[in-house]
Amino acid sequence: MRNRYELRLSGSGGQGLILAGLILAEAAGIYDNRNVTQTQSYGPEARGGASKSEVVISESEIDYPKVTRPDLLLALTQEACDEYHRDLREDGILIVDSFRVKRVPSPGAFSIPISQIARKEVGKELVTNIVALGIITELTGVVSREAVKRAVLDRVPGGTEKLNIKALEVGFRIGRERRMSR
Amino acid sequence: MRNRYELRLSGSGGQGLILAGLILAEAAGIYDNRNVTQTQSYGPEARGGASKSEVVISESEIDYPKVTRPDLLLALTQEACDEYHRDLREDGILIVDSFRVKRVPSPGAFSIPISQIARKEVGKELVTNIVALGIITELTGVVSREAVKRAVLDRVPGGTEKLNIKALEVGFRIGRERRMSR
Amino acid sequence: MKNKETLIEKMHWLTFGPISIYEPWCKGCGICVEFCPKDVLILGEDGKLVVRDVHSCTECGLCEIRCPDFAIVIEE
Amino acid sequence: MKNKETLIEKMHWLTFGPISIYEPWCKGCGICVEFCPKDVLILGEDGKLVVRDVHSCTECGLCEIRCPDFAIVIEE
Amino acid sequence: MEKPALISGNEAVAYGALAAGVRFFAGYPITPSSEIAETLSELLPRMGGKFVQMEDELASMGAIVGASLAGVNSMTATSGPGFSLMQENIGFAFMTEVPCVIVNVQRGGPSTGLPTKPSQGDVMQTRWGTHGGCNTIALCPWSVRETFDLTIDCVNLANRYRLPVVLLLDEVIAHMREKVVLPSFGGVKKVQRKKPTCLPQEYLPYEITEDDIPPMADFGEGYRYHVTGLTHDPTGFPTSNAKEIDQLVRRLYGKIERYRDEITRIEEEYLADAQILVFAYGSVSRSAISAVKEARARGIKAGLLRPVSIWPFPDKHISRLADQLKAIIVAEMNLGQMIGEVRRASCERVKILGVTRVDGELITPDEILTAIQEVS
Amino acid sequence: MEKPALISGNEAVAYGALAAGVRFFAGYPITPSSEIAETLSELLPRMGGKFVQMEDELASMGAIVGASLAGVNSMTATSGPGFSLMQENIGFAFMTEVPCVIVNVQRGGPSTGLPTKPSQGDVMQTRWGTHGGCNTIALCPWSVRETFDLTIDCVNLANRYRLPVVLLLDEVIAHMREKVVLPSFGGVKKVQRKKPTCLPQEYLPYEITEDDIPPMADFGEGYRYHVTGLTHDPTGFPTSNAKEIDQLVRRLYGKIERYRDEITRIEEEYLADAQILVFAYGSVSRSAISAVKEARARGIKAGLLRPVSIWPFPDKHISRLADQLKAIIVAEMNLGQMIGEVRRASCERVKILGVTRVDGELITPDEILTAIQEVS
Amino acid sequence: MGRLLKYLRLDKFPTVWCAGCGVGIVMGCIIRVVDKLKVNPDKVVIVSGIGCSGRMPGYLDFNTLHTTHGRALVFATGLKLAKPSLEIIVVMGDGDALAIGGNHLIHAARRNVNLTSIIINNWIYGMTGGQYSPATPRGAFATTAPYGNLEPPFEVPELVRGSGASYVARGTVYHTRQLDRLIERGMRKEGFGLVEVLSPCPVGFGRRNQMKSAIAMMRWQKDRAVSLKRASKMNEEELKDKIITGVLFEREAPEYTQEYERLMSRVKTRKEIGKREIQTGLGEIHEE
Amino acid sequence: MGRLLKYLRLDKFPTVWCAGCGVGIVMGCIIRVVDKLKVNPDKVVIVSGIGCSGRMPGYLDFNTLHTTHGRALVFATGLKLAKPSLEIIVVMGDGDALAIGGNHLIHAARRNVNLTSIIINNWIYGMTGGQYSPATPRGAFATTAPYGNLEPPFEVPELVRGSGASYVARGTVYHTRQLDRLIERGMRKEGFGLVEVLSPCPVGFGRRNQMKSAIAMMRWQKDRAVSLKRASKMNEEELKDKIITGVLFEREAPEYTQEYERLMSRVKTRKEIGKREIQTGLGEIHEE
Ligand SMILES: Cc1ncc(C[n+]2csc(CCOP(=O)(O)OP(=O)(O)O)c2C)c(N)n1
Ligand SMILES: Cc1ncc(C[n+]2csc(CCOP(=O)(O)OP(=O)(O)O)c2C)c(N)n1
Ligand code: SF4
Ligand code: SF4
Ligand code: SF4
Ligand code: SF4
Ligand code: SF4
Ligand code: SF4
Ligand SMILES: [Mg+2]
Ligand SMILES: [Mg+2]
Repeated sequence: MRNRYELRLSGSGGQGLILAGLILAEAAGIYDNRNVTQTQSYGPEARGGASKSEVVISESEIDYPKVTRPDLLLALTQEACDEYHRDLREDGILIVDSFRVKRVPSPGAFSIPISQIARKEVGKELVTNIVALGIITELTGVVSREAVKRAVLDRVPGGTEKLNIKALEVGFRIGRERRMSR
Repeated sequence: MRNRYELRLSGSGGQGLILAGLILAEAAGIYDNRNVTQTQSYGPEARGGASKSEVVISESEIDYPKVTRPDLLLALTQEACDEYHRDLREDGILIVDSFRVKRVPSPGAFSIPISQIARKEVGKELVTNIVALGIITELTGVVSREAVKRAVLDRVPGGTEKLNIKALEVGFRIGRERRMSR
Repeated sequence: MKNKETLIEKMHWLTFGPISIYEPWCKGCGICVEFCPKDVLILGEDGKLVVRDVHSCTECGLCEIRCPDFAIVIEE
Repeated sequence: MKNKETLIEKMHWLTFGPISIYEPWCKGCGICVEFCPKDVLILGEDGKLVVRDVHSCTECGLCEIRCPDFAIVIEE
Repeated sequence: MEKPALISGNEAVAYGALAAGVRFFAGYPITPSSEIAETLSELLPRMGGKFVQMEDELASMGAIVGASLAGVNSMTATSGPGFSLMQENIGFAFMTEVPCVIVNVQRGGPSTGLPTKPSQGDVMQTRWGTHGGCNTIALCPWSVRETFDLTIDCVNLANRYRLPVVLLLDEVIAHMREKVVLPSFGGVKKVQRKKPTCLPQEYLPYEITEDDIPPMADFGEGYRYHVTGLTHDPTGFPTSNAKEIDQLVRRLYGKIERYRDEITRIEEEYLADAQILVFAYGSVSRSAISAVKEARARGIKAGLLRPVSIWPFPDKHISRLADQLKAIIVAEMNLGQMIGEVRRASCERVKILGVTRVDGELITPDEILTAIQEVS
Repeated sequence: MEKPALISGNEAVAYGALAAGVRFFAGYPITPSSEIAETLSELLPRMGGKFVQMEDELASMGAIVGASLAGVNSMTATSGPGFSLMQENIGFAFMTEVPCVIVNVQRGGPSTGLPTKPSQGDVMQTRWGTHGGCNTIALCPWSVRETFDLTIDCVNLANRYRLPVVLLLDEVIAHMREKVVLPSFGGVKKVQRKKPTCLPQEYLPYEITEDDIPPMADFGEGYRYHVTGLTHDPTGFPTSNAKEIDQLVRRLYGKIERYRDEITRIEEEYLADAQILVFAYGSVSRSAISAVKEARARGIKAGLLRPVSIWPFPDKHISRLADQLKAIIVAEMNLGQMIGEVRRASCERVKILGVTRVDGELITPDEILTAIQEVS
Repeated sequence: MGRLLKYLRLDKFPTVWCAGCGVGIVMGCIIRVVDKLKVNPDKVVIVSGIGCSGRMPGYLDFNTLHTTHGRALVFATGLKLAKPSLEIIVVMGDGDALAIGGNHLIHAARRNVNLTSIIINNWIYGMTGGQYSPATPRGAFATTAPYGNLEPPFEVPELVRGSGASYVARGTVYHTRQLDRLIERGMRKEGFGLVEVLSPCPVGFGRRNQMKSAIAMMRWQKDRAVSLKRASKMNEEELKDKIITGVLFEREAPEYTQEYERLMSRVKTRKEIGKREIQTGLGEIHEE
Repeated sequence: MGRLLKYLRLDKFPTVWCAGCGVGIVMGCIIRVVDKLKVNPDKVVIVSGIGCSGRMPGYLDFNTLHTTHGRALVFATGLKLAKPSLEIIVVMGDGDALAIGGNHLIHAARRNVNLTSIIINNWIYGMTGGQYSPATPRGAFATTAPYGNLEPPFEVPELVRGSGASYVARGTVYHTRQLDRLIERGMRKEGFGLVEVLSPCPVGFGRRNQMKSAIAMMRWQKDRAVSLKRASKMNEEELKDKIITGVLFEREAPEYTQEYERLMSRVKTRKEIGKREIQTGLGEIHEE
């Protein structure tokens, strides 16, 4: 892995991307003990609209905290995919929710029906973000599974731990499968 | 008369000094057709406290509009007299209301019981300012009696014209007497 | 705004009897479904409004006026 | 404020029976005069309060509490 | 008309406003500006205009923007504390390009300060008082007659550039009475707003035009459009597109820079051969000219530069003069505001000396003269 | 403690406030500052402190001044529009010398602008936003950890100098999460207010002291005194005596000038041999340092100067550096605010180039690098 | 398709509002009333402050003005005085109208300018993420009331009535037809009229307060709202926890712009010319 | 001489107020009540805004705070919350409290912080020279109402009651003893109490409105004021043009600072430690 690793999770408000970014950052920063910054950008005032959450993970101090050339882009909506895919590094990983993103810009992308998987295999579309986290963990290897798990437990609302761990594990599995099949 | 003539009318708020200054300025400026500025200074916000009204009359354009070395000082209260008499030019004229100003700083001052005259001879202490105007007109000669009269008529509240003209004429008379007696 | 008529024409309203729906605006809140006195409406797979039983519809118009997103029109 | 007692001592209150007046504070508004039920008070030449007829005073205290300028005290 | 009258600066503002076609005034009383409202409360209804006293200064500022959107020339007047309260809505007027005039009669500060005494403590606030980075036009008269003229100018500038414009008085000018001869109101030059000529459905309220000033329709005349304080695109609707935002903000800010020369009003006295320049504005320039004349009488080559348009700041003039001068004296009734601008513009190429006063008294000619002598 | 945590700048403000002993917060929600209030609404009551949501920002500012007079360290937080509304009462706190801290999380402007995006458009407003001519201390962090530290500094500076102090964030810093290790709150250095030692009847709340900072009694502890926003004498009562006014206003303003060196916090990186200086503050300095490192990697001698205390402005530092540099690049998310200050301080002795951005996006390292290359 | 679509700025749809947000329902009421009253859209102005509700003007094809937070009524006052022919509807959130804008609300009510105001009361600051507002019930949770709100809410109709308003009504988005009527009557009223609308914010309020969806919140409205007429027949016990809707207060009072017009004709024809004009030559001011 | 003089800052006398101004009479009431209730002067705070009435604190030997125009109540709220042991009296003019400060008035009333507020209602902006205020009667003359005021005034008790206040009273300076009692009861009340005092401004209001002197204005008060008790026995005809005084409204309601104290003890002893603290080590925040 390169010294500086940039991840951008994009979609629309309400898809839990800020939380996902935060968990990722916490996993990398607190549990994997790396340097990390997490930033975000969303629509009008505190709600609605297009949304992205960005995490920079690094072995050394992080100066510029934003993501310009992501190593990983997650796009949960077509709009987000269209807007951001161009920023992706040549060797970067693109993951799209194939249920919502129909026009996939690059053949190398991982097209995964994440939200459907969340609904069908976990039981709640709400946990799409956590499923995605699991997939990202496996496909990038930028954080450890253990760290992500602990960060999920820290951050999700009390009472939903089980559901979320399940979602995460489904994500791990899917991610692993896709990684293997490359 | 010198090119620039400075008058300061001082006392406390409510004694009508601003109006007096304004009439003087209007007399000199509009009816005697000179250059003139009138400024003032009073207490907190728009009411109460110590108060002064200043008029500069000049044949040429007036730059600095305030009075620094008055040619004439009218003091209707002891406080005003104490504060301002030092600014008076050596050859300046000091007029005090002897009913209120007991400690007169210079022997050459005109000590005149103006407010008492207003009350007794005109019938209203309220017109002290106009009586004073009459006196000033006579003692300084800096405006014409006619001009002052017209300005008084312009500026006093409707219905009080007669009273004020009477006050003015009492002032003219007193002023003339005092001038003569020098 | 230019050419409102053109814009309206371009919208693809789905019409079922008196009920017309404009899916792109439906956010799937379910208000129309919940408060339809005749249980005419349901939410579909994709979380959007679907007309289940147009024949029960009394054209009361409640779904139209309660839809926050102008996604239903009941023909008068 | 320093030495309030000294300040109070320095004030020259004029006392007439139960009525004490502090002239420097009186602004001559005439409120006390007007509303004294017994016509005890008048305004003097200089526009300040004067006790006209102390004997009629019932010590009702109305003048004291209505004086906006704290220029009257009625001894209790 | 053409008859001389003795009026105060505040009255001159009211007459100037009427002459310029102001037909809406909303205000909240505050010393030393209240006579403007008082005069207009009497005269506006007689001229078919509206006067309203609002519940506070925030409301006054909002109301004039509302009225202006209806196509009526609008004005408010206040002093420091009220000016502070108006800042948010001034920014709104700037962002939405709604012409209006704010008169600020400066009194002693900080805070409630010295309500009846003059100062020039709000000069920098006029430029920088609202959040988010706006730009400003502000004019600053030195006489009653000029107050009348500049009030008209303010209304015209506001209409010309679609901006809130500030008329910056100080207590001395506001309350001073001078003899003036006012022109016939009918003959006063009035700049009308640029109106749309297109069809309503083609109207872009924030169009990118060649002159950077979009045409402005009145509410109610058929051009139905949207006005928002959010960053917006040429159609007037909110945008978060970085390019459109950049374009908008730079245009708004840049309008004033672009027309800087057209806006700038400078008055120079005895400058041709001057070695010592007195830089002064508002009432202080009265003391300054007096000092300059006295200095000349004593053989010192002094001159006066008076920035009538105090914002935009006349950088170029100062910069040009810096090389030919021995010293600049900046006299102002604050602890050094415009002196910073003069410093920047002249860039240490010339000695600069400040004469300041913050005790509620007008700086005297003597104080300035002393400074002139010191540097001469 | 000493355990790492992932927190945002806004959370860091809340923790810093608690660590510094802030026990009163009054605020009104506004993006992007609301998390400060949210965090404190949860934690303050648990630490014996008070949180209150007021009806607006004017009220919030007034309430913290009231609470501070009772002897409690007080704070409010807002963003541009609310900051504009606080200006009058900030001036009051300045005039009456009541310590308090105002956090302004800058968002895109002008006006309502771009609520969820960063800008640095309020820098000049922080200095000049209130009427009447005040002076200001403002600190500006570039990281979450520094946000925690500077919040404590702000509280301490406010208490030390009896002033309202501004903590100036931008949306990036406020919402960015970083890993930090916070110190134990008990060990944090706290500056106490100077308290009177005299008898109540001898207490002068605005005494002219050797250090220019009058001792401050709390309301309710026996020192009955008067507080007013009018010009006042050492006893605290209104005065219109020119000399007393002059003394007061110059002392208030001068306090900051006098202690300038004590207040000023500057951070320099790679400056020793630098030929090109990047001047940047807040989040932009993160881009700047990145660009500087890249430039160094390319053999260009670049360095960074970061004014941690953005007001008072580090004139002296800039002026000193100007002679040894080839160029200064001022990078800021506005259309040129601190560049004016840099210009004044460096006075054309060095080439100055601005990198500005107002579209709601953080300036990138590349943009700054390009500028560095341009002038190198 | 949909006669009322013509009042919408179709190209701006779908709206920014969350699924089930009540603001859109109120918007529907407004266009139905404008349509029913046959007001010329060119004369209609919608003014709002800032908030989720404040976004409404952007979707309506009238003259629309999205002002600063809390100040909608003052901009509207200026507009109306300057051009009384405009038909002005002011849309505000509860924070907008009651917190930061409370002063303008009571003054607009007192001054009695002919404006129709609508407070979309969702009991929360929706736009900024769910902080409590002056309308949040005591004990309810919000991002700044993690332990339950300590402050009692305003009783909005009481407040506005106490300020001197000439028309005060309350409705809910659930009772949509009634709401149409309340707004219509407000618009017909010559003077300041206020309609308080209870409106669900499932995201900012519901979530934290055991009402997860807009449906739950509208069911709450259905259960709790009682019209004034029905309420008058209920006893105190029955009225407990109920919310009374309908026209709660109405009276006749001089309308400000009309009074002003009267003043103008009175003073314009005044014979005597004031002192001011003699001195300044302003006698000629009518010349233009 | 004069037991009550000790409450005054004697060296500041005579006051700035005009002859016959009612503000001084109200000041007398305040010190009598403080004296009667035996409040420790060191604990008393007088807070005012700006105006003639706003000058009162300068004359009273307590902790005194002369704030910005209209904002007295917010400073007072901060003070009270920060130090609930203070006894706070807030003195405001009608412009101060009702115009620029109207929002703070209704919110203080709603929030129900234990403050005693007094509005010295002289129907005018006295300090700035006699412009009309939101309390000026319709038709009255003022410097900004040269043709008579077009706006209806607030009915102050209605407004404050409608905002949720727990104590609302009205008195006049003429009825001085009653005023003492009304203020006393306000101070005894646990919660937000408001006393509106009708007070003559002969200079700013009287002069322009056929009441040349304070005496005339107080005579007006004598003739017009009717106590609530007496009023309840009068018919409508008799009540025409009358002004009702006394305690107009009172109710029991939770007081804010007490509620807050309760909250603090509730959350301090909470067993579970929030997520926030786990993450940040804030579990230790109590250490200091
Ligand atoms: C002066 C100012 N303060 C604060 C804000 C932030 N702000 C925007 S909307 C809002 C409140 C929204 O609540 P409400 O008015 O109830 O509208 P809703 O979103 O619930 O419809 C606030 C506090 C602002 N924009 N301006
Ligand atoms: C923000 C602000 N606006 C306006 C003023 C000017 N001002 C001072 S006192 C006052 C009104 C005084 O009226 P009121 O509150 O009724 O008090 P009174 O003088 O009648 O006792 C005004 C408008 C100010 N000081 N600050
Ligand atoms: S019109 Fe009435 S019956 Fe028909 S679908 Fe809508 S709500 Fe149901
Ligand atoms: S009410 Fe409207 S938005 Fe909601 S589900 Fe029905 S059609 Fe869709
Ligand atoms: S105490 Fe009563 S009777 Fe005696 S003077 Fe005073 S008012 Fe008159
Ligand atoms: S009431 Fe007081 S101030 Fe008025 S006349 Fe009587 S003693 Fe003098
Ligand atoms: S946050 Fe609440 S008020 Fe705002 S759009 Fe969502 S549901 Fe509506
Ligand atoms: S102007 Fe009126 S309120 Fe002010 S002191 Fe004079 S009488 Fe009192
Ligand atoms: Mg709301
Ligand atoms: Mg008043």
